[in-house]
Amino acid sequence: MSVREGSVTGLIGPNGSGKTTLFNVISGFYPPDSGEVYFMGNKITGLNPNEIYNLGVIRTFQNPRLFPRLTVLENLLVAAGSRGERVTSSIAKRNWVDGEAKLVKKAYEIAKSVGLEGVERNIASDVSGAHMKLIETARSLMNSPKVLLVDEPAAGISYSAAKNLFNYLLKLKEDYGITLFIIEHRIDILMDYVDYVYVLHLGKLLSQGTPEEVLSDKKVREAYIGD
Amino acid sequence: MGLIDLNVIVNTIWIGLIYSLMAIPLTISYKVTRVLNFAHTSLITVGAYVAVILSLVYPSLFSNIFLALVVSFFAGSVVAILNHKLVYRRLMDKEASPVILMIASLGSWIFLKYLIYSIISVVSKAIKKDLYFAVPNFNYTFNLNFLGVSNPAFAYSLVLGLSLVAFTFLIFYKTSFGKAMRAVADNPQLAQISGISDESVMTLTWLLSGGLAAVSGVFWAMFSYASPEFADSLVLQVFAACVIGGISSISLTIFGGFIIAGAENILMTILYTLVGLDLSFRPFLSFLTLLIVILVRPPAGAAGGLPYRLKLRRRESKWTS
Amino acid sequence: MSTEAKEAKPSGGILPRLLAAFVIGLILGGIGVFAVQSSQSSAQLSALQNKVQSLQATVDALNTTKVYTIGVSFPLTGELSDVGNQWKTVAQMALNDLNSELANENVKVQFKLVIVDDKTQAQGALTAVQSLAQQGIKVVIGPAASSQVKAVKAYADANKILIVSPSSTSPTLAIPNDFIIRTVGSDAVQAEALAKLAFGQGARNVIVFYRDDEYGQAFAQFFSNVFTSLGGKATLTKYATGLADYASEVAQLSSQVKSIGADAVVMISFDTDGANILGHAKDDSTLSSVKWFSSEGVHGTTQLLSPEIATFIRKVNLLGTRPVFKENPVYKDFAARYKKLTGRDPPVFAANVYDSIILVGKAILLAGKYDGEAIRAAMFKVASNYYGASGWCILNDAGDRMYQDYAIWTVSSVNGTYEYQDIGSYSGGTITWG
Amino acid sequence: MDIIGFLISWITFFSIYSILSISLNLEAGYTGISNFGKAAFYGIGAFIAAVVSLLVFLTLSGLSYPLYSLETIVAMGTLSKQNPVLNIIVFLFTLTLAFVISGVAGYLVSYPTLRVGPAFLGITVLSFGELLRIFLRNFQPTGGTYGLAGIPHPFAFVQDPTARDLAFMLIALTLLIAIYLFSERLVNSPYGRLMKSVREDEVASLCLGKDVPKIKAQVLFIGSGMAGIAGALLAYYMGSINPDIFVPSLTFEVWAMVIFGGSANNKGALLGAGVITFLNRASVVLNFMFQNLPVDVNYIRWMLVGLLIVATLLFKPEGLIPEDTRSSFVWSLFGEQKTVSFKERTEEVRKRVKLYVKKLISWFMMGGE
Repeated sequence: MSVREGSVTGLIGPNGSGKTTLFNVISGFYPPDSGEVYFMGNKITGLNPNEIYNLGVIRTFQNPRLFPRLTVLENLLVAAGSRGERVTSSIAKRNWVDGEAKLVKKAYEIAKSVGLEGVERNIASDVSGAHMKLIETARSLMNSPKVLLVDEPAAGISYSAAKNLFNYLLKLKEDYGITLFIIEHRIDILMDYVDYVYVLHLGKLLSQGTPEEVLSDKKVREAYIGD
Repeated sequence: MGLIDLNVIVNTIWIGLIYSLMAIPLTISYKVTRVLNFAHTSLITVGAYVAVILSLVYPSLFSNIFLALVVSFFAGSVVAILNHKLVYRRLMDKEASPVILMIASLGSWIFLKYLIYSIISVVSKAIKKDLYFAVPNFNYTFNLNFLGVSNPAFAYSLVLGLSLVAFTFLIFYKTSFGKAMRAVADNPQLAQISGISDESVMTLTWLLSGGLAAVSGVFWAMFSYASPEFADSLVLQVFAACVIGGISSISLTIFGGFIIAGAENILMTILYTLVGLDLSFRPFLSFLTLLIVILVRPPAGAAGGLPYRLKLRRRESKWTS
Repeated sequence: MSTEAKEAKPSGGILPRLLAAFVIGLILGGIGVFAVQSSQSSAQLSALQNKVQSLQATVDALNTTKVYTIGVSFPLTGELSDVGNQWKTVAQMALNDLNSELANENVKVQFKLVIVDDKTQAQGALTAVQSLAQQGIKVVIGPAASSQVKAVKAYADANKILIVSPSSTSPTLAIPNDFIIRTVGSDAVQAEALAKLAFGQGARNVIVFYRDDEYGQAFAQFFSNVFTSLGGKATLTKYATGLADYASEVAQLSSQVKSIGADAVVMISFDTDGANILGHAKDDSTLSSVKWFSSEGVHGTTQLLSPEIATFIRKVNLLGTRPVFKENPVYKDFAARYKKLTGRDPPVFAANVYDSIILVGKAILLAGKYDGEAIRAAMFKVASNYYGASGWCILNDAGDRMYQDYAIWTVSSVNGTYEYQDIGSYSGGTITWG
Repeated sequence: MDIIGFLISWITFFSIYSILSISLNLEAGYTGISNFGKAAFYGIGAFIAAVVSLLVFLTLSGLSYPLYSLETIVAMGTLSKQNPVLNIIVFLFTLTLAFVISGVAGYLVSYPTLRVGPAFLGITVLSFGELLRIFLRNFQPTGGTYGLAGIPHPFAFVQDPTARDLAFMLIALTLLIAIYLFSERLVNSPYGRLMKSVREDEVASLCLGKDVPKIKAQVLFIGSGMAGIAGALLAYYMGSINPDIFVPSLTFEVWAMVIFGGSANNKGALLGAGVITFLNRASVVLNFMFQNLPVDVNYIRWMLVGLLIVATLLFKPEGLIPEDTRSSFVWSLFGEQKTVSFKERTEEVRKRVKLYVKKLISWFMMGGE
């Protein structure tokens, strides 16, 4: 299966169908049992997560892995990767102050736009679960990704919030030409946004196509009614 | 066996048994309470001294090993439980992190150590006996001839020690208390929900592990001697035994105890006779063994973070390059 | 509960600040005082001091009893805590004797001990000596181990604090005109005595089983030099110190005895390790069939008098040397009183501790003023004609004991109970029995 | 009593221990590396300083005694006073050398961090330290159990001992301040944020493109290097060292200092080191106050130290000065650093002090009745 550049691709399937596992494999989290992963023509199988991240393939976690004792803002900034993160340059402030200032501004903007306004200064472990999800997503946007693997961004947040989260993601796609690859349980929302869908079932590719095709596919229906 | 002397084997078994007895309670208490208990050494010392002093002061009564063992078991339990109630429990209620608990245990270790010092300095003045280097005055009524070595103290340690280990296994795997302990160890929250009272389990755990530690101290005193420092100079070996067992499995901990004892005795003998390695390298070998075990085969729970565990080989090659 | 913690937070911030303020205050205060002091010209200072001294003299004239404090740095905890605590008793004994003697001769001077624990650690010793010196103390008895003495040497020399170690025997500390005096003889002579003893007893191929520290290393080296020059063969085997038990070492020892067919074992140990080694050796057939010789380290421990070990000692006829002068009434008296007090024989170096304190006391009296240099000079004078529990204490110019006779000790049964006995002596290079 | 002497000796040890605790704080407090082998790197530094300085002095004056021998100690007594410039140069050179070599050792030791998880790193590094110590005990060229003595004090040429110690104290203090400022810079920079992220969740950090092993190795390099400097200072101050100084209990002491003061907070590390070293020394006053008690006063001293640690943790489970995430530099960029003006601070402190005094007085009243 492949994800076209600049597309919004959805990945759906009943629980335990291996959606997240697929993400784990792509993002270098697990080595694949078989097969290869290619990114823009070159093989990225078996690279370390950090290397894959720095290639621009960025994933979010289904249940957020934040840095609990850091503030929300710092959580975002860690993802950004400023110049001051090298020991040598971190000592002299002037090396990184300006870049840092920019990043902070950016962080504030992103936080605002994903709907994290006002909590930036809280300690990450103190914010609500819905906010944590948003932080997880926001964090993945900090480092101007090429491909975004979003794992259930709308889980546990209100319908409207989910709506404008997706709107924002789409806007990003338009602005920066990010390719989106989204796992989502709430198909009702998802289908309005994606232009191509893969359906996994028990680790196998069950069906694929445009939303309409997939929804009309009865194998998919069975699968969903099945569980 | 020409190379390895019989005494070496007996020592290995004896010391290994004692190491295991010292390490098991440490493992149990860590599993259940998540406290890496430095005060463990003090518990061992307390046990040893209770038995020694009693057997010296009331020889009529406490030259009987079983009595002495029982008393020091409860002495150890009391100290452990007090320590838990006064320090660990309060810290846990304040949601202190494990490392804080560890440092707190360091503090109570220092306190208890010098408390013991003070007590024995007073007592030894009173009874006009040297307690800084003391051997218990037990009378051994039976003896058994093991591999042609007949040493009543060894016989007693072997029989009693093994039965204690069995007893521990029984408690841990056959009783409801054991089940509760394991439940709490695996998942405190879940245990809480399923109606197992965290606190009572912990108290019982301290009772058990404190008692076992104390008893192991008595065994040491039977094997060698009691001094205010002996437990401190053993603690690293004991920790090593636990770590080889991944501080999680009792049977593995016992295995670790014997591994360390083997390294200190059998391996030492071999290297000494073949390479002529100095005897003063004995502690060296136990740590070397530990390092090798940890690095070559990280014990359960000791393995590194997820990415490393999954990609060990390639990572190493990267590292060396 | 967690809420409690949260509530505790705001009020908590104060403690560190208070402490910090306190510390800073101390530093500033100290620097201030220093500035003030140094700003005064030395002339004024000395003038002041003279005045003070004259005043002091007048005060003395009004016969008020003068109290000098002697510092003591002993290993009350740590590896040597066993001897350390016995030395403490010995020190108290010596102090009482000294004071009562002064009182009888109605000298209006009394002495006082301040005993500080150095944990048997080098750094601990330095801390102890520094703290004592900062309380105005000029003489310190101890520390015990040579490594500790080395650790305090630099400070003592610089600040003219006299260190009187009763037990440091390392040859690397025989340094002329420093502030370290050692009231114990170099082990060179004792090693010679032990070597001659062993050789005389018919040992030709011995294993020297010594503790791996400065004491053991030096002793073993001296021994093997002499023994080989006598025509014997000595194999050196060292064991790590500070272990909880020496069973496996003993096992190794026995296998080594077998393999090289040694006819004797020479044990250079301290007290706990030595007793432990003998305790395990008694169960070993091989080791029960060779001769045993020992240094003074294990002499005096109660374990050797326990029937099991004592019978072993009799069986292998363990003979040891220990620094004591032949037919020394002072020592006999001292030992008897110590046994009465504690119910056991005096431990290793007890006599040296006793004499160190008496010597220091007399030296302070002779010096007339409480000053490191003066006391040091006086020490040599006093020692040159003092015969104490450890015999003649004459010091050589390195500040170490010059002469030492040695007794040959063993454990033998006296009407039912086992006791330590001196069955011979070594002086002027020859052994005399009985 | 001799206040100045006390302060000089105490501040010297305070500086040495603070360097240790700050370095441990970088590793354990900020990056979450449970390094229980501090003593090893401390020892490496000390031995580097001792061996190199002795070698330099002996070779320059064409002597070839074994380093631990009596001749060396005697010879150094005179040699060290001859050439001030040489003393200083050797001192500075060995300090740098100690930093580099201990650092490299730390970097290499960071290898186990890949194999064993945080929980077991501690004992791994600890046993590495013990191996080193036992090896040194049996390695005659560096003195074995004799240890090394006669290490040339950088200011040996100064006659007045107080001045000499004062000078050394100032050096130690300067190094401490430098190291303190350095680590403050480090932890308040984005790199510090990185360290914290590794502490919080190394997997997540890895998935955010951070090379976690590299970070850990770097931190261990810095921390161990600092420990090496502390070791060198100790060697020069004591003038003699032996392997048995660097036992695990020393590491535990430093840990106690860090946690007691408040981990992930350099001020806390300073405070912890200050309080504990101060107690160890100042409590000797008790020995003078209480003669012949039934129980030896020394035991009571050490007991009190233990009690204090426990009591403080019960009173403040997060240490004396807890971590303050918001103090990071980022907040000053948008003027959002939650700083109160000096006036307010003092006002607050004054109020608190008043309160405490009131409490104290009332407590005494209760006691009086």
